[in-house]
Amino acid sequence: MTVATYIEASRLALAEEMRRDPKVWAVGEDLGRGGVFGQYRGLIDEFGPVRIADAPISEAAIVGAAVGAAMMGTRPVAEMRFSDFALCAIDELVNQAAKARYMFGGQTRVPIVVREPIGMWRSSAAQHSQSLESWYAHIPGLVVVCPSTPADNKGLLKSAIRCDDPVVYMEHKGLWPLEGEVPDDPEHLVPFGVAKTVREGRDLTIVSWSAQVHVCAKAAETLAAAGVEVELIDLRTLWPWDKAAVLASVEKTGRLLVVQEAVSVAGFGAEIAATVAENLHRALKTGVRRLGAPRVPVPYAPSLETSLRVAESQVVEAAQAMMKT
Amino acid sequence: MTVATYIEASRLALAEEMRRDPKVWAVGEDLGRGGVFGQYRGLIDEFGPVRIADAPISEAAIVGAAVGAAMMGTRPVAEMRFSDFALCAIDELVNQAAKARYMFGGQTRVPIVVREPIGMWRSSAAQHSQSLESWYAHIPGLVVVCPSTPADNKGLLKSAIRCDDPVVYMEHKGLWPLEGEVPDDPEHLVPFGVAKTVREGRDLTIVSWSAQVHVCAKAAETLAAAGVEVELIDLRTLWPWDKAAVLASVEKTGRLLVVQEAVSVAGFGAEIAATVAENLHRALKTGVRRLGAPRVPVPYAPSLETSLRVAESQVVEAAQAMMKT
Amino acid sequence: MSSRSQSVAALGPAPTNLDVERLSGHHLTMLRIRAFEEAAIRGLQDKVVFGAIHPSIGQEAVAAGVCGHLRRDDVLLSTHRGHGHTLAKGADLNAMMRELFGREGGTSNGKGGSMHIADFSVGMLGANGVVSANIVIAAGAAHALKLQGRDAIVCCIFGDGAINRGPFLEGLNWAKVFDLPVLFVCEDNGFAATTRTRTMTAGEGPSARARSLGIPSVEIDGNDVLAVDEAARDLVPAVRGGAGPRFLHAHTYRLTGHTSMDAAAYRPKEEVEARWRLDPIARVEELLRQAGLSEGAIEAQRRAANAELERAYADALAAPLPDNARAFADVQDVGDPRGEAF
Amino acid sequence: MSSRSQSVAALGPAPTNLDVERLSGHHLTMLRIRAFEEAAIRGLQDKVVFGAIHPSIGQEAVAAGVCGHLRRDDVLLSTHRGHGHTLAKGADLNAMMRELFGREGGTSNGKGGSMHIADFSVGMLGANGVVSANIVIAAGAAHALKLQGRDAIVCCIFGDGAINRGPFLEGLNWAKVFDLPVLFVCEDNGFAATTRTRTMTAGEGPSARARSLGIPSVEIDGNDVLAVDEAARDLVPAVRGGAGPRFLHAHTYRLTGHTSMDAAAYRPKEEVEARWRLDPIARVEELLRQAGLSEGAIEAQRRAANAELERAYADALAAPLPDNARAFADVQDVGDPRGEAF
Ligand SMILES: Cc1ncc(C[n+]2csc(CCOP(=O)(O)OP(=O)(O)O)c2C)c(N)n1
Ligand SMILES: Cc1ncc(C[n+]2csc(CCOP(=O)(O)OP(=O)(O)O)c2C)c(N)n1
Ligand SMILES: [Mg+2]
Ligand SMILES: [Mg+2]
Repeated sequence: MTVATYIEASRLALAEEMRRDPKVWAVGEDLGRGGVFGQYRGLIDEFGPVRIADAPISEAAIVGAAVGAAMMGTRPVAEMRFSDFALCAIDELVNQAAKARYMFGGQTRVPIVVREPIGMWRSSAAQHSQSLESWYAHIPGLVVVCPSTPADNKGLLKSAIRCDDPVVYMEHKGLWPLEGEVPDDPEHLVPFGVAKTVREGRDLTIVSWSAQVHVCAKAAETLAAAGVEVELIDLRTLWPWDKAAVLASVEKTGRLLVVQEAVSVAGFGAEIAATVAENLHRALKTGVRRLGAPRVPVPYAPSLETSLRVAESQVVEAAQAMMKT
Repeated sequence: MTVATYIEASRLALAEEMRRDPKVWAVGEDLGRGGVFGQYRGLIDEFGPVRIADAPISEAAIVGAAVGAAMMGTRPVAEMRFSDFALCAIDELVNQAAKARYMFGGQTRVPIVVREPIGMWRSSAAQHSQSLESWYAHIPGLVVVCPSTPADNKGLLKSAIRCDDPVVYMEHKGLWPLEGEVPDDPEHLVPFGVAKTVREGRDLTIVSWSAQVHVCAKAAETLAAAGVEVELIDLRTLWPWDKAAVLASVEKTGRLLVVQEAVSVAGFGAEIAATVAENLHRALKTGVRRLGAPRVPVPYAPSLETSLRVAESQVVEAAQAMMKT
Repeated sequence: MSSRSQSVAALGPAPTNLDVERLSGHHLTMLRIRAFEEAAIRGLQDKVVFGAIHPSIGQEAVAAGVCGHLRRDDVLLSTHRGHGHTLAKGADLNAMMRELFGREGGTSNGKGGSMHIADFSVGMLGANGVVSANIVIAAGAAHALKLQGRDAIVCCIFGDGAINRGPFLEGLNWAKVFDLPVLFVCEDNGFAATTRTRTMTAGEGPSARARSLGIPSVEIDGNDVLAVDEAARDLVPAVRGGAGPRFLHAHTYRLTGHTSMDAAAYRPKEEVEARWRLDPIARVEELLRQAGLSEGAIEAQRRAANAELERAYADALAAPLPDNARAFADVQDVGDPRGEAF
Repeated sequence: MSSRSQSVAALGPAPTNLDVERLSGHHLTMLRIRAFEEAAIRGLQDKVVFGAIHPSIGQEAVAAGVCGHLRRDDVLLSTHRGHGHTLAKGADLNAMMRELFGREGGTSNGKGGSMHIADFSVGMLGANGVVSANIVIAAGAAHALKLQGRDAIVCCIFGDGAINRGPFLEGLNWAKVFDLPVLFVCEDNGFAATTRTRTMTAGEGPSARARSLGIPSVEIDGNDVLAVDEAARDLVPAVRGGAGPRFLHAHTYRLTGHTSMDAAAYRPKEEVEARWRLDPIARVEELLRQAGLSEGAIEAQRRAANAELERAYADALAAPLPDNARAFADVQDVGDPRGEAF
């Protein structure tokens, strides 16, 4: 175990995979200088500018070229800088990468990792703050990953790079400095579709992912002090998602609260809430509930930005309200 | 009343609005020859090539230019041909059109209509068959319209053109030849956010939209013969969506089945099912249910394509199963 | 084959020392493409082929001339109008026909159809339903070849309408910046669906744009298979030799409608008649005659191509439908594709 | 203002018959921009400005020279580095500063911030957080002007990095095909964030690409406000007169990092030092001196600009935070933005 930040963990993961497999390379704007957040810092010294490749400001070409390079047997990691800019490469990601294996009848695979940092962060405003994970979860052929800790960011990025299908890898910008223990074993992978039970509890199940997991963990502490035992589940990957773990937990607690940073309307929380409602109607002691952002773009002013975030207090209130019914 | 097809209805709507308001114009590939499906046939004769404008194969520019032209006081209708090609203009639609009014603090409006024909249709395969309405419903700032009849296609397209905000207008390719009565009154508009109760019933509420409404209507007949009275609701618009009508109906029937053509995972059906489960837990006699496409790209072979469609028989079975519980 | 392609415009003297064998090879390839397109159209009429068919009738010389210089391990990317390119790259004609019929044994077992025709076993990485999308994918395929130090090259064929979409700029810029082995081929048939491309294209067009990106371009008569063959004979080795990306701008004409359902009423009959007189197949046959090939030998090739297609059509018709399980196969390794659906 | 901008490279003889008044006007505009950027950076350090600030320090001559020829009813679209352009177009400096502070009374009442600075009341249709996205929007704005038969024009400013994204091709093609009144201005500072743009740009660059699309281009020293002024003096009336789109390629240099947080360690100290000697403000001051303006008069302009910014800073600091209700305002006319959230 080493203590590392969320951002260092991703750097370690990429470096280990590039050492292990010469087919792995990364491409994106400014990677030679470490990338916009420093996720690639130093890697060019070890791997050189051919495998840590700068790119022009050409998101469609970054993803499109990654698709072609993957079909030809390499394993590109395509950096999008902010998930918002991936919207400049949606045809390449959704019409090409996600469908190639299927529409060509299994003749090819597209093992790419598209890194899309998400989330509200330091007043970045409407075009640098989105969390569109539900979009990708809706697209057949895509894997969707949303790590919440340094250990998961290492283990999941390694799994993503080893995955033979396209992976949309969504790190949360607000978590870059988060520190935590990270396994040293280069063969330690975190599998897709296996949720992590952050905390066990009998009263109410909270399902979350990415940065909101930490807000929920704090809320769970507060609730425990008030005698409400929360079972907190971190999905870690949205496709595949650990339906079995969520259903088992709600079967036990009889209550489901889904907490997401994304816009709640048609967000992935709806999928979880709907699935639970479909399968566990009898077991539910009260209606499922979702917390998420209102359906508004992200404003710049910190005071306004904050007002869109699901706060610990909202989670606590929602949970307590659910316990009353 | 005139009898018109779904496609003619849209042509009538556009022509009426262009006569009424000189600020309205349409732009897209091949519009001068009627557009790929003939939705614009003949309009160039009345309005000329400046207002029924051909475009290069430049989806990003078609939507991007529409945004700029709308900010300057015109009302463009931007034709995407197949909704799949709108994926080449997602930055323009989602980062620009949807957010401009908000991020500029109300200094501007973006009154554009982006026409995106959706749906599985005649073995068009993976890149010409998608239904991504749930994506747009998730994006603050966008209106999402999915008409199912000629009358609605006329009344809703007219409302879309008169709307001061960006509208994603999703006609279903499979419905082009559908005939029906269409109001002649050029002031007859169909408002957004008002669902249509296609059929009243006390036993079970089916919520659907677009082409699947017709499958559900047939299923409702079959079910009626078997003594199950279905209340069928056609949402018509997904944002805003008529939550009140759906909740009122389910409060009465105690059962909700959502039927969509789109991929069920993270589809808009999840939003409806989750909302009902959140608000009507006590009133529900059985768990909510969704029917939709499996999470696979759309295959070419008719036999395979058909296997992804929600069939009348599936709706009937699902409804009967729900009646048993 | 249309009888109209019999009357051919005067072509002037035949080039001396023609490689008759090579030319006959191109002739056969072009005949096979023509016959394939005609069979596909017939299949659609017979309701055994589905979706849209974009015939390359009249454009066969580009496919034959360019692909004639590609190795099996070279890579090809094509468009919605990709049957000809795919055949010329060496794909199995029967498997292609089965694909159009949506049958088991199709190149993609019926999951892709005409617009996604592909045969990775011969380096044909797919037609594409999205105009211009193949250009950035091609750049990436070439990027991989360079990373792997292989001497194979990528050939990316697209239409004149594709040069107005962003990926054209991004893909060519990428290929040049990374100095990649790609031969870009713009098959300029003058139309983008029902639109005359030049009316929607600023500046001098494909070659000028390529040159502005530092990519040399050669402009040729794409209906003259000899001209295409000669251009490719220079370009393919240059690209393979490390000269970086090259651009070939081939002028041709789409003798049918945009799709087989398009009557193409937007162009005057006379224009089409005149173009039929420049039918590349008629022209190559004229050259073969001038080179001394007998009418019988030419006719024999026609018969061979048509017979092959008759067999392919019958084979496809008899082929089984894909097992329904295929609808859920090859989506991805993880996650249940049935999701929440059933 | 940085003292380094005092030592200025020799410029040779001053042009004869300088319009001193006009030049002083540019000088003041450039000083106001410089002072605004410095105040913005200070605000970020003081934690009263948020997000990222992309200063245009060193590029002020382009903004002043180009916008000096635009009418109030002309339309401007800019980039993430848009403060200078917005000021030069005539936006209210106090409202702009309040916007950066995220306060009530900001150009967008604090909802946009630096990267979405806009003032529609003076035809400034917005900075943009997405590189190159403003180019297609600009084409559309010009399309509307043409439909409306107005004689206003659109000016679209973007960086050298923007020419590698698809919308550059699609937007310029569109403007030329529809013969629209747009002046495209490429502000070429040699960098795209930490990357030397030329390393990622194929061919000869912005002008060559514009010309390949049939759009004439003029290439100038963008740090010489006289050169910019003269170029715009010719181009703006031409575009307004119906000549169609025009392209201005202005060479300049970003004297700060990409953002105010970027130390720009990726470029040698000497390079930056040398560039400071070409500081456009120092150069315009040198011209003014040569034209006989007194040191006092020059200093007075500096003081005026700095004093204005001191006031604006204080005003913004004192301004109220936006009412929380604003978070839910101006989303769209229909639907409850609270959706299912609360
Ligand atoms: C991005 C995109 N826009 C529009 C279409 C619809 N479409 C299919 S083919 C075609 C014309 C293409 O013209 P060109 O590139 O010249 O190829 P050609 O058909 O002439 O071979 C169009 C507009 C598409 N497939 N993809
Ligand atoms: C589509 C997109 N990709 C990447 C970015 C991140 N980014 C912001 S500014 C910038 C550099 C832009 O360079 P240039 O266009 O030359 O403008 P400059 O910053 O030099 O003024 C980059 C890469 C972005 N904003 N949008
Ligand atoms: Mg063409
Ligand atoms: Mg720059």
